[in-house]
Amino acid sequence: MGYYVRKILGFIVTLFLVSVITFLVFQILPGDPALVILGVDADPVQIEALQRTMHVDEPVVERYVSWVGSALHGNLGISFRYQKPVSGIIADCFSVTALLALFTLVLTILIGLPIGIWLAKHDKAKYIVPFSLVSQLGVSIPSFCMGILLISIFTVKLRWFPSLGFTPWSQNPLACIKGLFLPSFSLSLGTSAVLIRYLRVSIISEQKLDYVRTARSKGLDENTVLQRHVLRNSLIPVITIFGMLVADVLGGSIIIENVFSLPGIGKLIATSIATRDLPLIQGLVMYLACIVVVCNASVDLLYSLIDPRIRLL
Amino acid sequence: MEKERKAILEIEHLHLDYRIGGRFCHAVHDVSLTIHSGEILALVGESGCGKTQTALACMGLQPESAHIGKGKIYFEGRELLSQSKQQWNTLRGKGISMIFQEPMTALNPLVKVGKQIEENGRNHGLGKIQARESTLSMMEKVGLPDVGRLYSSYPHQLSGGMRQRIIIAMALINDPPLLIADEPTTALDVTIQKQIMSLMKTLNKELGTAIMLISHDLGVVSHLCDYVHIMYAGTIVENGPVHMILNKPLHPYTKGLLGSIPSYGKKDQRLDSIAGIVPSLENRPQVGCQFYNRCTQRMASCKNISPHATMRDGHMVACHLYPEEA
Amino acid sequence: MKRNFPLRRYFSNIHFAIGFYMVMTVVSLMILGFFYIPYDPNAIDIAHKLQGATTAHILGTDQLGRDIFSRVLVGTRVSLLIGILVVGFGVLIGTPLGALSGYFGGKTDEVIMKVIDTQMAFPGILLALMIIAVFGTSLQNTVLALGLMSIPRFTRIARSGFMKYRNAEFVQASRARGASHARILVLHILPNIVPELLVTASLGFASAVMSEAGLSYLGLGMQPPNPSFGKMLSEAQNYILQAWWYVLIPSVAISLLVMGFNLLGDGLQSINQQ
Amino acid sequence: MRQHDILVECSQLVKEYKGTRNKPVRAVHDLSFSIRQGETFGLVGESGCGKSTLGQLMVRLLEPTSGTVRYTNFQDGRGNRKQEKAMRKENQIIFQDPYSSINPRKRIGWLVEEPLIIHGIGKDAQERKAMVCSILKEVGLDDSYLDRWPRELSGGQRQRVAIAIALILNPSFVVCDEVVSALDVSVQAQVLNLLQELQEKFGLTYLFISHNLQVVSYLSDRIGVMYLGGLVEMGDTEQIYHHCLHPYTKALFSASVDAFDSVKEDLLLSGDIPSPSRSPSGCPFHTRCISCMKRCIEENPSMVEVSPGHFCACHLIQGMNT
Repeated sequence: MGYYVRKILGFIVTLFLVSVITFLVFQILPGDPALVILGVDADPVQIEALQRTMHVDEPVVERYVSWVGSALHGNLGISFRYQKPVSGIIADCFSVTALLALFTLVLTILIGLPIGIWLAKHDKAKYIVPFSLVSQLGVSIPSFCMGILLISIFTVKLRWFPSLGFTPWSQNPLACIKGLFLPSFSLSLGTSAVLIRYLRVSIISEQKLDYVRTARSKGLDENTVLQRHVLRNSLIPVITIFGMLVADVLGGSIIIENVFSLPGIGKLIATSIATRDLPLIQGLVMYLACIVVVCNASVDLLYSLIDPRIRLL
Repeated sequence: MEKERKAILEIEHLHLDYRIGGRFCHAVHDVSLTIHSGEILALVGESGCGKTQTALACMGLQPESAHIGKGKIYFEGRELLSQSKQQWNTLRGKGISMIFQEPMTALNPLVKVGKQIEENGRNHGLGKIQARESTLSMMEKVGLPDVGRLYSSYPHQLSGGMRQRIIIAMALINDPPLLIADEPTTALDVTIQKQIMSLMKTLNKELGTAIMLISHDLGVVSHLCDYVHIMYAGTIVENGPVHMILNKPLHPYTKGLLGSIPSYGKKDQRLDSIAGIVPSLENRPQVGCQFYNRCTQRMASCKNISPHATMRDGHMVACHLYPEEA
Repeated sequence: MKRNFPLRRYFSNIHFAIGFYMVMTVVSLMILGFFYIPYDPNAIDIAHKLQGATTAHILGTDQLGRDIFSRVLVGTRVSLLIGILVVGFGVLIGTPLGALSGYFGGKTDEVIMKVIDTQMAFPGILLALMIIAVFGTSLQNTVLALGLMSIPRFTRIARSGFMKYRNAEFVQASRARGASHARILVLHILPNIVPELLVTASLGFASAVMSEAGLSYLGLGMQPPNPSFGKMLSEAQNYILQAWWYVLIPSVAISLLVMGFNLLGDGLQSINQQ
Repeated sequence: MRQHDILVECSQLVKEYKGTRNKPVRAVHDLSFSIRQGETFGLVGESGCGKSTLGQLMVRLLEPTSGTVRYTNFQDGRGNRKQEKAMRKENQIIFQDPYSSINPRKRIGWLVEEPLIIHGIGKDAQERKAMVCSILKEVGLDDSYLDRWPRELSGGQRQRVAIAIALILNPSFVVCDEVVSALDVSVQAQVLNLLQELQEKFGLTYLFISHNLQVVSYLSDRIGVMYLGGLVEMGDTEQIYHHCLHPYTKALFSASVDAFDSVKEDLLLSGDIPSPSRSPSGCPFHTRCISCMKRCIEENPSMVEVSPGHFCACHLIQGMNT
């Protein structure tokens, strides 16, 4: 039981630190924050009003406590630009990013899992060397470059996919999938290359372990050894990688949404930075970071459910 | 007296090579040995002398990079090296079982130990209930307490000695005529080592399983085995009944090996060690005696002519000091 | 013979060799740029905008008629400079933190690792975006933001290395011999993890270049008119219907650098493991 | 017989580690013994008995939780840098694994010279190099090893280098922690011979730690047998070998098969060694002891001198005496 208590405590501490960092970064604005936000030529009345809403005169700790307190109640402040609650704006955009991330992860598994297993089974230089160079391409071509290249080929030249924009799932699922395919594909190239690499290494190193030799000495054939023993054990470290991939996908979506003009969180971040809409940025950052922390915590949990060794440690 | 016994495993002139830098380097060179039913035979040597490679070849588990050049292995009269993958699979675990050195890593950490024993039975045709029953009875036979509970525990919950017992139970569940044990006690503490050794001796008597024991420890061998083969750099240099080898060693390497073992009896004496180390695969001579470079009694003929095994005083030795008698 | 041997070992690794040539291609473009640039990279010539490759403009011109080749030559400087500064930042701060964390363990380790782990909660370039949102866009802020982002990877590698060797027998033995902590840290353990740090630096370089391109693609990196690959890409995207090849040029440049350093890192890693 | 001056003395030494859930784990438990000048004291025991921890306590690599380690020929080094350095010069430790006991990223010459630099010995590089060469010669390696890397050496050669590094400071006390356990028999014999030669030549005192009773009884003048953090029996090798009293020592002798002896008494211990974190009540050995009594479960026996220099901690013995 101690394991879970420690994990939960760690989870809470991480969330706390995330909120402190997010809060503090926005406190070290050079100069008068209200002036910075509204610009030097702003109306003095406006500046004063803003200063009041930002509580600049209170001590930092108090401001932090009240900020976290209202954040816990779902209140992340008011966006300067939209003059609407930040949480509402985020909620509107989140479905796009969530769908994009989900699509990307599904594609990653569909591409990564079979190739990784196949490569581990055929561990020969003539397969590995060309593949590892191709996978390097997947990792190294930034997803936004890949996205633009895909647009120029499939949208501009071949006209297979609609041009930019997003159709909500509720309106037309097929159009939604079509619209999200290119962005999630360009994201999943990198992530599946990472998945394949880890999976391959994990399977190969697992195959070298003594217990696999024991399994062979029982007279099990290669496929049974692979399925019943190797694969299950080598997927465990891959779970951790998958947790990291979720963060990667969310991070990548920030840029890719701008490439494909998807009205998600990433697009929102970019526009809000351009307009210096600080409460909105703060809320978005906090929101994304919390998702990542929650994902990592669930990966830990999953890990402990699958691996009997962990609970005792 | 030994003629009455049936030969179970016969290795004839086995050669096993690795390709290093375009050259074939032998890990096992012209090894021949026979194991009779119910016998415990030991293969003794320092690390890198090819004893594990020989054993793996009998199981068809040698690394993919290994190349078996010449030689035949017969198991109950059937030639093994030419058989198909499928035939190997039916043989392993039922005809010949093998246990390995590291009990800590030889079990799948994510599968209950009972299931791992059972798997070997199921794989060789036992039904579900039957397999479970014989798993439990086998676990009792190897001296495990509270088998019902142990059946569903995971390897990390057991001590090294218990794991080695589990592995032995797994190897013997199909009642194989031959068990190959590769350093089964090396990784264990001495008092636990003693437990496992006496267990193996009991099982050998009760079940009649022949055992091929691979060890570097002549002490272990002397108390467990009937017959010993001493290996050096891929060749068998001397073999014979264990008391003969220990009391009247003939080959200079065997003498050196025995002289190197420290004991209370040798207190305040220098140990008669052998100079140098076992040569690595690349540095082994193609012809001549493998022990030439470290031998204190070497002669000119040792360098160029490989010695043949000759019978002396009731055991075989491959050394030019003991020429073939006409 | 003695000098020749290590190099042959490196170049017989296909990843290292390809990566090396890729990086050298970009570096030699940069060096060329110091001596010879065909046109002023910021000179506007609307009459010749969006031209394909010609003998006058070997990579064509952009939407304002600027010579793309000249802009690429200058753009390499920015990418490489940012890469070097960011990796330097990460190594100089991350390694000592990791060393302390791994070597001394205990509470020090817990605190440092908690902060480092927290940083991992900000996915991708989010942390950098946050810093730029607050401090504004400039070269220094880009380096600061990406540098902060690159600290964790160095801390982790250094930590696991120092942890691995903290209780190694040779370290224990030299401690018993009276060697000071500083001596053990610097002379005994550090040389053992330099190879891994080199791998990390190479991979970190690749990711710094990639992130910088991402930032400037979003318009939050180097400010116009200074040429940078990310910015070129976002400009090119607007003219994708008229000049599809234009997007290729910055894409290839970024990918070449990123892949070059990734391959170098991979190659070094497998050489280390031999 | 050698001199009987005491060189190192431990009294009531306790070392506890923090285990899981902050429960203290006793690695070494209330140990008192002393090592005489010029002797080889052998320490045997199975894994987890605390013998390595004891070795590290003896050279002050670990600080004891309570109790003291006292050296007779130099000052206790605690709190005083100069004295601590002197202590570090006099005490050396050599470890088991020849592959991790020397730094793989430094040349042999550098490694052997380093202790001299730490302690400021030798006027210049030239003098230090001469010292390095001479100690390498003592351990059977020549000058050509100076510029070689550890990876080019075999296990036995590395162990020789490790010995050279330990001996270059001309120490008086050397802890050998399983130094030959990872080596093949023939190489093991070479290293054992070397250790004996060096002891005679430099008048060294060894604490020789091993799980191998044969090696220990071959090499040692006196033997201590450890079980779960405490000494159970201690005495001259002859006394232990011929007249051991503690059931554990007997079992250990019976288990460590010797190729030349026939087994004296076939004693098979049942059960496993308990983990140090769950140390049994009373006598730590009672869970496996064949002659366990009620008293053994309740009360931990103390060391009793059964004959001059021969100590044993067992209620059976104490029963006989009273």
